[in-house]
Amino acid sequence: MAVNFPHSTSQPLLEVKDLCVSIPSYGRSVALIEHISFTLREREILGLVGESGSGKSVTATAIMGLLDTPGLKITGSVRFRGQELVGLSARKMRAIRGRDIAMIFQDPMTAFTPVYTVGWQIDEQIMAHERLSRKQARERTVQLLAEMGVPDPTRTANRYPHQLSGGLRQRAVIAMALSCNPTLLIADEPTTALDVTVQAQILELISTLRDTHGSSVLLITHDMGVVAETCDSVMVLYSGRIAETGLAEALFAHPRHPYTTALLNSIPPFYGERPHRLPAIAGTPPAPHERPAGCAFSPRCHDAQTICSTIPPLSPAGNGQQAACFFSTSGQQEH
Amino acid sequence: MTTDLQTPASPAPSVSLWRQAARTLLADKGSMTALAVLCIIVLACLLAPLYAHYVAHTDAFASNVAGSIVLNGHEVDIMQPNDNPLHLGLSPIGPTGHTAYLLGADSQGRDIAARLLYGGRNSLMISACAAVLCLFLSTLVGVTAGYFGGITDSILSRLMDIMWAVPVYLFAISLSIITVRHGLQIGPFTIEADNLLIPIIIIALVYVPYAARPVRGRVMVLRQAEFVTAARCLGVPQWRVLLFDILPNVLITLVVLGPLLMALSLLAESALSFLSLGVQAPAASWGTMIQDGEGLIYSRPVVAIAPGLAIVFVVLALNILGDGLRDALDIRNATRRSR
Amino acid sequence: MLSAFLRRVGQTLIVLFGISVLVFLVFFATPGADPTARIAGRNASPQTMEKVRHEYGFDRPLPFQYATMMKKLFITRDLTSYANRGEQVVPEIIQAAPVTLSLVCGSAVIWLIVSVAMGTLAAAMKGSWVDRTLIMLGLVGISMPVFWLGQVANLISLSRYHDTWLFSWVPGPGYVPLTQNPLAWFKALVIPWCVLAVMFIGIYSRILRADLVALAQEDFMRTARAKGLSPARILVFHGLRTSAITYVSLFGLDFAQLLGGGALLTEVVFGLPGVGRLTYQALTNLDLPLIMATVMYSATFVVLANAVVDILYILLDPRVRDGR
Amino acid sequence: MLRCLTFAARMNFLRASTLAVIAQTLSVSVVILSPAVAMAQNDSQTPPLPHSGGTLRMVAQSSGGTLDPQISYMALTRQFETPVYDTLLAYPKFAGARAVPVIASLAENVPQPEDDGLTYRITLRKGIRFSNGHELNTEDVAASFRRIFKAGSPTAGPYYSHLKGAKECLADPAHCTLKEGITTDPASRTVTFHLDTPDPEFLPRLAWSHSAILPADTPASDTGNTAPPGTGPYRITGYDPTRFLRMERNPYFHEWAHDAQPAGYPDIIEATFGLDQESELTAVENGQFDWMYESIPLDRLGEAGDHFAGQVQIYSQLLYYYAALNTTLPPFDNLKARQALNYAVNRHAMVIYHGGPAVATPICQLIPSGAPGFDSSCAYTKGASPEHPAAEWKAPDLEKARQLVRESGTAGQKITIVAPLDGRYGAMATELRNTLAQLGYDASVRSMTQAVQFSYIQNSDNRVQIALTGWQADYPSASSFLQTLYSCTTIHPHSDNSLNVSAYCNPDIDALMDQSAMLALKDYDASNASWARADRALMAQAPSVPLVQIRRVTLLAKRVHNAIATLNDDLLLSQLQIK
Repeated sequence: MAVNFPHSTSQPLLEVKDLCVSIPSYGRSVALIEHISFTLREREILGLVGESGSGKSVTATAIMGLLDTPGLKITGSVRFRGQELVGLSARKMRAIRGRDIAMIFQDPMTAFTPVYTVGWQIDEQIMAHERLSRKQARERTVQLLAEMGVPDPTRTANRYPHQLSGGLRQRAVIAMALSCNPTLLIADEPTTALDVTVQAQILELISTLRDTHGSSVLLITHDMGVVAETCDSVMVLYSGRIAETGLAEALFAHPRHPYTTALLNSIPPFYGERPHRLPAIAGTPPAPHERPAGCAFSPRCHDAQTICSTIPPLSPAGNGQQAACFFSTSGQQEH
Repeated sequence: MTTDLQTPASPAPSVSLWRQAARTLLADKGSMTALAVLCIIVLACLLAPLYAHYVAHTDAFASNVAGSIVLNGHEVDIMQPNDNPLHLGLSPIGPTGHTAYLLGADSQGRDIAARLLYGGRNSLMISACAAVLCLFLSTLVGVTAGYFGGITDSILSRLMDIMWAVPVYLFAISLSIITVRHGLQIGPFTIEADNLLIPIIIIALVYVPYAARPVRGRVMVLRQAEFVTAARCLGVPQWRVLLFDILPNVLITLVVLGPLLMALSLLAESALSFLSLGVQAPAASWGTMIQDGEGLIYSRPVVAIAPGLAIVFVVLALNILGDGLRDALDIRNATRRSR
Repeated sequence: MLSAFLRRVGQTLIVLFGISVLVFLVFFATPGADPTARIAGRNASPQTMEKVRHEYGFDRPLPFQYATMMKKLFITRDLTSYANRGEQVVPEIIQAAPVTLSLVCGSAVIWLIVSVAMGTLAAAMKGSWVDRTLIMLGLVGISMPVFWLGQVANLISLSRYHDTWLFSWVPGPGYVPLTQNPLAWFKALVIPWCVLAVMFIGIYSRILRADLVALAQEDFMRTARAKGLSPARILVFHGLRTSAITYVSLFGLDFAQLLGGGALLTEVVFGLPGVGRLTYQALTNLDLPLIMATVMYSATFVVLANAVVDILYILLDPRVRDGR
Repeated sequence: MLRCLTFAARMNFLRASTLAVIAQTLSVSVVILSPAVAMAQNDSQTPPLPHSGGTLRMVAQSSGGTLDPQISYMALTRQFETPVYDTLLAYPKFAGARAVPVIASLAENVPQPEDDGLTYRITLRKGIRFSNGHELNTEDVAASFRRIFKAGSPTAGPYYSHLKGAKECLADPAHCTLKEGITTDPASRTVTFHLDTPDPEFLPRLAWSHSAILPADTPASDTGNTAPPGTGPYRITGYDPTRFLRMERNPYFHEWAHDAQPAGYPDIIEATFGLDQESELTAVENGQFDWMYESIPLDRLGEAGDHFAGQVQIYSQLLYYYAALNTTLPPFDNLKARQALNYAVNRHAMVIYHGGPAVATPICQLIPSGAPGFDSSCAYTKGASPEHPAAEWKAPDLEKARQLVRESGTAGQKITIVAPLDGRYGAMATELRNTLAQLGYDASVRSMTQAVQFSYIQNSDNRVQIALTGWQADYPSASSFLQTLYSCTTIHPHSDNSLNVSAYCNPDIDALMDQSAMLALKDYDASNASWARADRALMAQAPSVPLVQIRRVTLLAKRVHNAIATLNDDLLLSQLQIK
């Protein structure tokens, strides 16, 4: 069921297959994500889209091996450069984390430990993976900060997180993530907490990374606008399942899943106030333990039919797209 | 000692929150064991007169140094003379293993087992009442300070500072020393010095800063909360906001604080009684029993150890229950669970 | 900065003044607190009583008496006890302070080390049997009345098992100054240290564990993990270092309360002539000058500790540093 | 004028008396030395006694406050100051029944009352020097008596107000001269005391510690933590009320009368303060200290008796515990209620609370055994009545007591016992409460520290119904048990110093007591017999409930010998020998 993106020529960097994460709750197992499969090639930017609670972050953290809630069960396969990450020993995983795969988190406000300077924290990551002296590490830190467009990087490195503006802080976060030249960067809603102008700068920065650092990016967002601007390909998640995948242009042109359609309708205007949620879709996505049988989107779907009470398989919908909707091929979308 | 109760505000807790908390609590083995232990101890203490009368055949409050009992057909003095050339000193009878003087006698020839049960009544009653009274006062102070803010808050906070600046036990001891002589006069009412209300009031009072702080914090958060602002904007009168929006939320804090405060009160009561400043004779409490046993610690340690263990068990059970309640009612957890 | 400092000093003085007035009024109004008879001696004639009353100024108005007492306490520092003729209270406190300081410092070291170890270990092994055992141990520690634990410790170390190798070194209750004999000082205090520390170990290991567990949910802890740091490094450098802010502030206040006399039950049980016992004796004897002196001493410590904690806050938390 | 018996441990008694004889012979040789020689060789002032030398280390729970010998009223301080200060007369410093009455100390003679007891004339001994080297003269004596008033000695009023001019001194201490009260003749070294009214106890009062003779230049105010120079074999060289007291030999001392002020054995006497009784006992058992001042804690009496019997010291004191019944407040304004409680109290239980018959004996009269005027009698025991007292207490009579309560109609009233917080009082108070409850009263106990309680119960404003307390006479005398505690003159309403806690006033009995006292000036035995009658008359009115008379039980270290305890001075520190 792997999704292949026809235009990608390079070999797959990350191969996720049938990834499922479930958690026990009141005696039964509740799936947080189910059967997530995708491939990410080198220098590719993949957008992972969905509302809050759709499983984007779970997918990302599962890849990073950062899920450690007691009782949590992860099945499936995550291959990074051919190496299986699911079930990898903690020590080996640590060596990959931060060096080969780095992650940028949603809120730059809280991403840094408040009691250390930004520089110290970037140095820490460098020194955790490379045999460098503190001085050498700091040199690299300052250089990275400069590359990220941080003014007066030497001074900034000596400042505490709370002393920096949101944008600067997110640049520092990205600098930290890139400090060991990771081949895969997972960015979890990197711009949500920033104001619009800074948002654009950060997105610009991320999209140039593949050229400057040769990194692939897994960009997690709920904002279709961001995807449109930045990503090569898109994967839409809904309630822990893949709703639709495809190349960005194709998907934006012809969404095959009613959810994707709804999302596209809700792209906020570039100027003006950014809505906090996606108000265009009535209702809220179901919590994992309240997920309805069958298509999870059916309760909110205008076109839901009786057939929707069974889970729709992810099936090709033309133009390299795949969608998990019984009606995806019959073109029942309004657009 | 802090409790982590300054959780983000949420709308007035619904019935389901309480129900869910109860369900969580019921599923918690530790809390249930603690509750069972507590119930057994409370029940046993309530049955003290029956034990004293029908099992031990003793008057737990009458000194009996000159008396004797029949053990295995022999008459045995309750105060046993020492067998040394100078005929110095007498020791109370040790644990007999019989129904009479099961745990032996104290320095006044009284049945320790029976006194343990009677003492428990007072200890438990005082600590429970003190906890409730303290919560009441703290709510009053905390809600007033937190809700009205400004000068009211400043004054109340400074007052709490003053109370806080004196170590808790020293504060309680000072109050006790004053009241133990002449009782307490509140308006037209006089409380006699040997009234159990006095330790209750004192203990409740000294822990007010301890409990008022989280209440105040919570109210201050609630006051800023959207649903309260909304209610105020709708022109709901202040007392209604306080009564129906703030108080139910504060109630969670109070319920969680309850057992912890009772545990603290029990310890404070025992400390005061140990210093002869709490429960006054003839009434007994576990603290006064430890005090009785202090002089016998080397020859008859059971006199002091038995009530001490009783305190440890109850306080432990209360602490476990408090932890269970906090986990069950933690609003952060509740919200996280439903997100 | 200066104005904040001055405001702080002002607040402190107000609190101290409030306490002193309160204590003065309360204990002067207490029946049986009139020290004249005790100073004059038993069976003293009314004339002698009158002489004493005048000599000590008990016939003057209360504000005057208050002012005199404060002057004698803080300026001339020759305030004398009412219960023990000729006994100066300031030197008495100065003498008692090292005892309390020895007790509390030693105990604090123990509770600091053990509670950090226990709390960290429990948080690191959250959910395991080790965690549950440590939580339970902490709870038991909190649940024991300290005076009772002290008695039991005395019973075990001085009576029941005194003849075994384990406790034969334990000296009888009492205090030996550090300057006189360091080893004897240590021997005399090690059991009181442990007994006093037990409750605080319980409290602080629980607080620390809860704090660390809560911190584990924080974004920056996730960042730290995403950086590929070892769990130990994350726990110590990111978790503990951040928790230290809360821990230290609580620690400071408890430490100050103990220094100010909060350890009185331990001092009473172990026969240590410290400030707490002195305060207790003063209170039971209704010895107003000594009560006043010890309460002021204690309050000063607590207020000072508040200030120190604030400074520590600034040192430990850069956010607060800039907030001022 | 009090005769007392000292029940020192039997084994020590013989040794003590033989040693006293040896010491006496030795002292003769010292006296023969001329003062000049004695002064020149300060070190040789140390009497060459066998077993002398060493440091005696004693331990006490807390110090006794001020060291001013004319002000301090603490037993512990007296203990230290007995070998430091001297009075004109003194009770003999040996154990046993002969240690009464007073003998000459700084005075050469015991004065005979002249002018029907209005004048007493003494001659000072020669060559006695204070520890500062100053030689004792008549002016020191006069100044010391003035200082009693100027410094505000607690007993200035009760003990020395018979002196001429004493009233003025009491009213205006600053300008006290006692010009007419005391006249001196430095040339003949005589001091004459002139009294307003005869004081039958004037001689014992010259032996009372507050009339210690100090240098004339001693400041006329409480000397507090510094001890003025004295004439005894030791001087106090270091004192910190919270930590220690140190005494060294007085280089100027030489023994002038062994029985009055014997030379000391230890070179240094050191006291450590701050240990509680339990720790004191442990420390003495382990040999860390030589003597514990406090009594052995009750629960460890058995242990001491078992393992340290040879080191235990048991000695009698004129100390007994009693419950004072306030005769002005219900229910004890009713004679029957007072008698009922006297019948009902189980004094055997009280004995047990104090460690058994070896330590305590029941008492149901107001003059304790050993004091002058003691005539064993018990009106309130099974089968006895005030009209037909038994010789001693046998058993409580609850039935009679209940009947008396019924007759009094006081049953059901609320009674609060005010008791000291400390130690054994608690048990006694509970027992009393129990007895009251058995009699049908609603009784409860209120406890406070002894220091506070003692003045609290005296003040009529506090409306104390029944107070548990103890009484020890300053010196062996019947009057200090009867007149001090039960005469109309010792009632001071609204005052904290009103030793008649019972507030009992009966002019007839007062007259009988006065008469008994005055008889002593002429006929000692007749006086004692009269005191015994007064005792029985008072007891018939039951103003209080005497409970137990106790003996002191302390522990000495193994290396310490020659413990001599006198009825008046407790254990003599200076006579302890260290081997």
